[in-house]
Amino acid sequence: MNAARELQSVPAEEQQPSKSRFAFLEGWLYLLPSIVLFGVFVFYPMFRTIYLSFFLADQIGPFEFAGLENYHYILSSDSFQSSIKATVLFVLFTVPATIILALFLALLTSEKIMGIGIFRTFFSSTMGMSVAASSVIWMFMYNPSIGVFSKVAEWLGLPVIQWLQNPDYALLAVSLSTIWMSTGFAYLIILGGLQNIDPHLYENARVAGVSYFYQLRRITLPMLSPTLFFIVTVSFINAFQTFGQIDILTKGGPVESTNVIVYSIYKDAFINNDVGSASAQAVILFFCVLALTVLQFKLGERKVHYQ
Amino acid sequence: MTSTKRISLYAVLIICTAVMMFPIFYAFSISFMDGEEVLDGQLLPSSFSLTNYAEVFEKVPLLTYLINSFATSAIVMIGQLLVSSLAAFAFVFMKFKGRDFVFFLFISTMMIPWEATMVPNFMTVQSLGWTNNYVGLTIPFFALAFGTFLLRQHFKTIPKELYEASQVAGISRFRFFWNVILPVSRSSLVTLGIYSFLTNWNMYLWPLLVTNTESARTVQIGLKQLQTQEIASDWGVVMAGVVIVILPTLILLFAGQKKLQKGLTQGALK
Amino acid sequence: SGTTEDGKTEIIFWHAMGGELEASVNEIVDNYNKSQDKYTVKPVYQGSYEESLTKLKTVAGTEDAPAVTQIFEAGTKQMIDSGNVQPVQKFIDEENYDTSQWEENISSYYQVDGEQYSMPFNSSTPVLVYNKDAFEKAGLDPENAPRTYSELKDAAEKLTIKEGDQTSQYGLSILNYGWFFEELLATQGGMYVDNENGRSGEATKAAFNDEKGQKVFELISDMHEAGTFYNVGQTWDDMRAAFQSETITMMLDSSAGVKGLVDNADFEVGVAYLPHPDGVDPQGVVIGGASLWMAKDISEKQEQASWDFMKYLSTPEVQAKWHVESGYFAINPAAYKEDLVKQEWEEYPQLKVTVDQLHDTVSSPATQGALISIFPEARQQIVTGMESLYQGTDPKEALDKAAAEVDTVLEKGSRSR
Amino acid sequence: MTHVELAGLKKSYDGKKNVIEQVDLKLEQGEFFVLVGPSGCGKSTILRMIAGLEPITDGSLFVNGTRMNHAPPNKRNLSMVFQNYALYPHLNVEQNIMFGLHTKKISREEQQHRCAEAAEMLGLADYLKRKPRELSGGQRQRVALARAIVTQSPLCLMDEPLSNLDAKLRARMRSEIRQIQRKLGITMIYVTHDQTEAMTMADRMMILHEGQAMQIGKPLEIYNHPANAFTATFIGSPAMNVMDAKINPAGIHLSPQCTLPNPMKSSNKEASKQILFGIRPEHILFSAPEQADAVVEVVNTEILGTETLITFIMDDPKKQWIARWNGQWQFSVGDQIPIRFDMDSIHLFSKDKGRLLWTSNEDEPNQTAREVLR
Amino acid sequence: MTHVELAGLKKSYDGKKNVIEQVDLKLEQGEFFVLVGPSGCGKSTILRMIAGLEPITDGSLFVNGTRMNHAPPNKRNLSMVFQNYALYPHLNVEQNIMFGLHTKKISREEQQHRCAEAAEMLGLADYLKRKPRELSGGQRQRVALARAIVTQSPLCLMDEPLSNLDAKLRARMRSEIRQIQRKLGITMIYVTHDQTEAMTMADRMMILHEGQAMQIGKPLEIYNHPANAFTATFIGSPAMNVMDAKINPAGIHLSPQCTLPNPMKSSNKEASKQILFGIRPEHILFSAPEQADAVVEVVNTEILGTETLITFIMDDPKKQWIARWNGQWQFSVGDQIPIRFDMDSIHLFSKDKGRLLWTSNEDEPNQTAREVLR
Ligand SMILES: Nc1ncnc2c1ncn2[C@@H]1O[C@H](COP(=O)(O)OP(=O)(O)OP(=O)(O)O)[C@@H](O)[C@H]1O
Ligand SMILES: Nc1ncnc2c1ncn2[C@@H]1O[C@H](COP(=O)(O)OP(=O)(O)OP(=O)(O)O)[C@@H](O)[C@H]1O
Ligand SMILES: [Mg+2]
Ligand SMILES: [Mg+2]
Repeated sequence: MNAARELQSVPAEEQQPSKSRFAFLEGWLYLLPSIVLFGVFVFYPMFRTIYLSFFLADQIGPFEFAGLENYHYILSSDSFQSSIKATVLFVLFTVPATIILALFLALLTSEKIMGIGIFRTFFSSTMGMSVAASSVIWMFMYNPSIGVFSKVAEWLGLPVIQWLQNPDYALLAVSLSTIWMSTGFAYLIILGGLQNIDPHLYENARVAGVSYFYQLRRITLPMLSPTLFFIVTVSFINAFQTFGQIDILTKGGPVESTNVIVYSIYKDAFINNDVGSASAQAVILFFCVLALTVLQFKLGERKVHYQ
Repeated sequence: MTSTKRISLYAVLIICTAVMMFPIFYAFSISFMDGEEVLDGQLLPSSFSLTNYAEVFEKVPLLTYLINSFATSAIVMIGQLLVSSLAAFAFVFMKFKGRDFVFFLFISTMMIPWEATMVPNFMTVQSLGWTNNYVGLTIPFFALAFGTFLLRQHFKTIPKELYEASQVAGISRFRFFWNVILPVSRSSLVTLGIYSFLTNWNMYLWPLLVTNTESARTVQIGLKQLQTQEIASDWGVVMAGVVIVILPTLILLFAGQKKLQKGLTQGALK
Repeated sequence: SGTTEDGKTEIIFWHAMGGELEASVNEIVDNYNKSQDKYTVKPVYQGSYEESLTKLKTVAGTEDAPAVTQIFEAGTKQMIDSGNVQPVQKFIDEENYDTSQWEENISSYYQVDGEQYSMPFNSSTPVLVYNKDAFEKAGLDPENAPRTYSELKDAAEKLTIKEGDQTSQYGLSILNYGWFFEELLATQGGMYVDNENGRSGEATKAAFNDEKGQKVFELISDMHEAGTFYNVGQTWDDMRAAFQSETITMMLDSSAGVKGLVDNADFEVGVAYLPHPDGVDPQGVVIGGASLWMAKDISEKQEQASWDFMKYLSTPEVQAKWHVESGYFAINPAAYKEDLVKQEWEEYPQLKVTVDQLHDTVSSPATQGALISIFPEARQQIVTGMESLYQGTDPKEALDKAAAEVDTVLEKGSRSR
Repeated sequence: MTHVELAGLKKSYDGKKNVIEQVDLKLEQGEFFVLVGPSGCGKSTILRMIAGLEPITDGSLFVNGTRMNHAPPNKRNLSMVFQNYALYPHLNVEQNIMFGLHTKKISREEQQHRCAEAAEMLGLADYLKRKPRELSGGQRQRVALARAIVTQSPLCLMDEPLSNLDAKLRARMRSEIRQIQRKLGITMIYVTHDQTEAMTMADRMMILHEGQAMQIGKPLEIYNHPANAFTATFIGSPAMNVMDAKINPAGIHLSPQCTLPNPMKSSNKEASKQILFGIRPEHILFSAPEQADAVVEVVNTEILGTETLITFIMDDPKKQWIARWNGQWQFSVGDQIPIRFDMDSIHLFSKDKGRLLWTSNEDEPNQTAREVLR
Repeated sequence: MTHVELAGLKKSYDGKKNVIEQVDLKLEQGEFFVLVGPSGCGKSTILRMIAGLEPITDGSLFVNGTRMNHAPPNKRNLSMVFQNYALYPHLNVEQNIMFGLHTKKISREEQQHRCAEAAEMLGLADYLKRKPRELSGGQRQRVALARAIVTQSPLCLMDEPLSNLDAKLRARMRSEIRQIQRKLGITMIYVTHDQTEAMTMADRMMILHEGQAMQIGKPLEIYNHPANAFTATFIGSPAMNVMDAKINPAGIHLSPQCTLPNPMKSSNKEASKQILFGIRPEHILFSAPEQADAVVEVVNTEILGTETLITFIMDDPKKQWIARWNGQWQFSVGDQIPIRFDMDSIHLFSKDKGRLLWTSNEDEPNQTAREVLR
């Protein structure tokens, strides 16, 4: 019987240890391209950054060992403290707002009605806007003399606010433009997540006649949790690393109110030529974000429902 | 859905559209204005003159830049999709020692400020002789922790029965990856593809560093090239540049709308 | 870079001129390439001043390094210290090139210990720009702009229009940009840093927080408090937009921007000298802008090509064209005698004022400008100081704080190579 | 009172082929209605249309006299057990069961109480805190069932709710469902593939075939008077033997060797004609050789415990007949055995449409008790 | 030749409670082995462990004599029908069926051929280009079945592969599966809840209860000689009546009115003792009043068509007995009817463990043909 013959050829793990070792290696094989590229373009520079943070250094390299001086200097400087404050505030302003807005839009457009496709395109279109281009537009809109905000304020008889010149508002203004810029992508991700939910799950809810919000709370959000977890994590990390719009809109000012850490790193590395200090800040930022992310994975992912 | 509900839904949608699209509309509008109109703070141009656009094309070789941007973005997109999906697959469907650690290592790369790695990377690329061509503009971006993470999240929602069925059928892992995982993850792949395309399209500092010739440069450099530092920028021209830079991506989004929708909905499991 | 197919020596020229200026630069380079058959210059835009400087530092000494690079004035000390530059003095000496044809007040900025390091290219100075129509309306003499701080305050008072607590028109604006502070300091003969502005030795301490510096900060602070000063932030274009839209009537601007302002304004634009505190003899201005630097370790032929190109740039014809098209000064005053310039000045008499101010400048370490490698950071500190004035910080306190920061950075910088 | 009415209901998924062709049906309040039919005939589709989950292509759906074609599912006040369960993977069993109960405006205690009761009845009490993926197939199905039961909606749709349960549990569930349905006066539409369920639970049933109702009626009526060959073979397991035969006044010719008397007295006594001859397996009897209608060849025997299924052929090896005899019988393949047809229980169908031509037992099932020997 | 062997197999999902407790089993090459048991008893778990989808907590799995506890599924060369189908949502029916065939190193034509053949057999030929979500439940199940069949792997695991099919189709499938299995000599492990499937298809079967094998043997053996009360009630539908009774030398006391003779001659003739009395519904006979063992009260009648189930009580209204009689009987609730127990077919079990104490029919099923009257 041919079935019987086939049986004999079944390889068993005990007989062929090489096969099982291959199974082990296989996992690494899939990771190889990533690992090599990360190694060269991320980890190597990171180790270099850590190394440089213990030196006085410029773009070309270190020139004097400084021990912890860079750290000491940074941690004791007012400007770094205001950077931390600006960064934290910026994250708090942008992340929740972006996600809630994107979720709201995604829920609105998850209904299957006529012409919904065009709205979906509209809402995702801000992701097609480069930071540079968007910032230029927003800078224009914020302009107190000719921008649309002041025109509207004038028209409404409200005081004209110098959005970007007033330290009380600058961070808010930058956050607002950031929310706008990042909503498109968050929207698209969340919409994708929504579409992925098994429609059968809703069938029972429809028959049961539960309210929209109950359905949202009990089915949609839990089933969306992997997506939400992703977008929250990524938004956090991105918010910590925001740079482009600050460079164009405020250059960290006024009075350092928008001088987020990454911008400060950029300034030290590219303008002030103080790579040692920039590296030290980068290292601090790295570990702060890492700690937060670990925390998020530990606390957050437990609540995430995968299949 | 009742018709009142439908009408109010459309109303909300239209309001949201108006708010979300206003800045883009504004940029378009300004791109048709001349200097004086811009400084008057008008909302609409008095006439639709294309002189600003003509000027943009005169000033910088934007066509070359557009082609370069397009090519590098496409290459990076494909590279990222491949590399990230392979890695994400390993993280979800394979058990091996050190898996979680490596995953976290990957995630941690997202936290490294790009500003800190740029110069060393430039030196690496330079020593590899990759400057001034697509290799230097693309390869360093092939590995993407973000993409790996995104796909991992999606792969994790794929019913494990599919994996089991393939395992029993004796299908190799790679084939399962290629013939099952990738097709059912279309929605995430589409999303990631758009993301990587646009991110690369919008890159400025890196292309500026690794290219020295116009023939290898990308549109964002062109956009910057339109702005001056000490003397007054011509806002109409700058906005025309902005429009030219975002137009291809917007067109891509609009044209790909159908495909995108399909990709998003077809990913639906079960 | 190297040799082209037809045997010409090719050199790369990095610059940071975007927009209209890039077109001018390209045209000039083109003309140069056509004017002779030994050398070819290839201009490459490299982003902003900061970006191109960063990039230059990373490629310095390698194949990718350009022969000629345009570097902004604040990068001068960094360039000298980097050791990767070939001072042009070498060629001046070799050829006995007559530098007296250059505008002394410009070239002196790039001279250290009597050695000419780089070749000035695009230079500008600040001027007071004002709205003549508004002056008239406010009952001021449009042909007689304020010169002293008290005149300035007076005029601003009159120019300010308030409706309730809404101000629709302000007197003065100064961009939050360190350069303007430096200028207002220099015109009083004040020093930015010690050791004669760093020109007689390494600068070790900030000097700008003396009385002279305080006067500048006090001016801003007082006027802001009086409601006649408008904070325009730190973007040039924002300031100009405010001026064009008549939100402000007087401002300090770069001489290079004057022409654009005149073109876009639907009112008469006046240009005047930089104001100074009462009872002070104005010393003139420090130039800003950028100069061209030659790289070390390039082939003899490329050195020659670079030098030849630089010489070409300083001819009166080229300078005339450059002045007219860009608004930057001609480094060769002979250019002002060219017809092209004369015609332009007829059309834009304001331009002459900017040149006159430069000519009237008394050359001294103060007006030569400070020579420090940490200039960018020092400017940021000043900006922060200026911004804090609008929050009601005491001028002296703000200035001292900036000075203290600069001292720290100077100290740290002194340990660099 | 008519509770649910389907009038000319049609459904097409692709706009071309009708999956449901014209179904007309009136359900009384409190009726237990069973829907049976071959796999893919459109049973689930009908339920989904009634529930409002699938748009109705044509025709009308009335609930309590109101046209409900476009009412959203939640306005229809019904509960449903889905064929694929549709459990919420992220909720535990208890949460799954109670999902949506709050909309019924009943107190929290009552909810808890109903949930506990249903869980108890379905043997899920130990699993209340489990997630669906930690349950066995049958347990999942029971959760789906519990979810429908607790709502106590006046209309309940069940799509093969017991298919993954063992016989013992299924028997218990049958009677429990029937009891609850009776107690609460629920109108039930119940899809099943199980003959026993169909026969024992239904007040009335419908046999669906390719989207068309083949017969609607009481289970026994259908069993005894199948309207056509399809119904005849579909109801009853093993299925009725339906074979080609020739009929003429002399008799019914099943094979060259086997001719039965022609029972039809009245009409149709013309010339020889092709018909379909139908007889249920239990009506083919083992016979004393002298009384035998035929001696047949055994092809297969399957002993089910209580009874034995004997597959045999007469002449044509392609035509396999099945007989079902009580007790355990063992024959070898090839054995020749004498059989007899119970002429009181034969059915004759037309050859073309399968329409019923003749059957003997017009009367109601035997009222008198007869002893059954073993 | 032993093909698959489970030695002391154990499984625990949570590391605490064993879901499978010590299963020992040897399967011969080409054997058709059926696994039955109540919902949630661990059937799917056993299949999944054999397939390598679930780690084995303890014990060993041998295939062809090699320990395979840790071999990956694709190295085990088997096919499987999953209880929840596990179809690929993005592939159409044809692609689903052929998915993985390439690994078997067979030509493209052969693949096509097998696919067409299987589709034909399962009535899927019209649906080859459909996606799973456009199929009915039964059609999906058939795709899953087809996918397993085409591989022709030497070991095949099927988890309730016919549960969603109608009786007619199911009957056909039964014989088709059995034929293919015989033809190719496939070793089959088959989970089902259907009594007919279990009885007719199995070479041997195992009854599983809470993770423990209650009995392993040939179907008839188990039917006739259930090792314990659990098996007795589990096999046979409707289930065997198992009731408390008191036994003493004088007889078996079922109720105050009903005493049967004590058939046990040998041992256990001591004093009065509690036991379990078991009799299958078909062995409770309708009796002439004078021969009756008891007169009982009818609680319910269910007419299944061929036969009727009569639920009755003797004394204690909680103890409901079921009798099953051929034909269609109609009684009203409360009717008093005389019944008789077929004493050759009773089973006696111990009260505590349910162990079989005594049964009469030790012999093989009747070899002689007996006529069965209607
Ligand atoms: N992933 C799991 N985690 C925890 N418990 C589980 C898991 N899967 C199954 N179980 C439990 O193990 C027991 C056996 O499950 P299994 O699926 O083997 O049952 P089954 O015999 O196939 O039942 P059914 O006939 O209902 O499919 C059940 O009580 C079930 O609740
Ligand atoms: N979404 C769909 N798109 C297209 N055809 C469909 C869809 N759903 C079902 N069908 C087809 O409609 C017919 C009826 O399907 P339905 O699910 O109602 O069958 P069913 O009677 O419930 O069968 P089963 O007993 O197998 O569950 C089937 O032939 C099926 O292939
Ligand atoms: Mg169905
Ligand atoms: Mg199971």
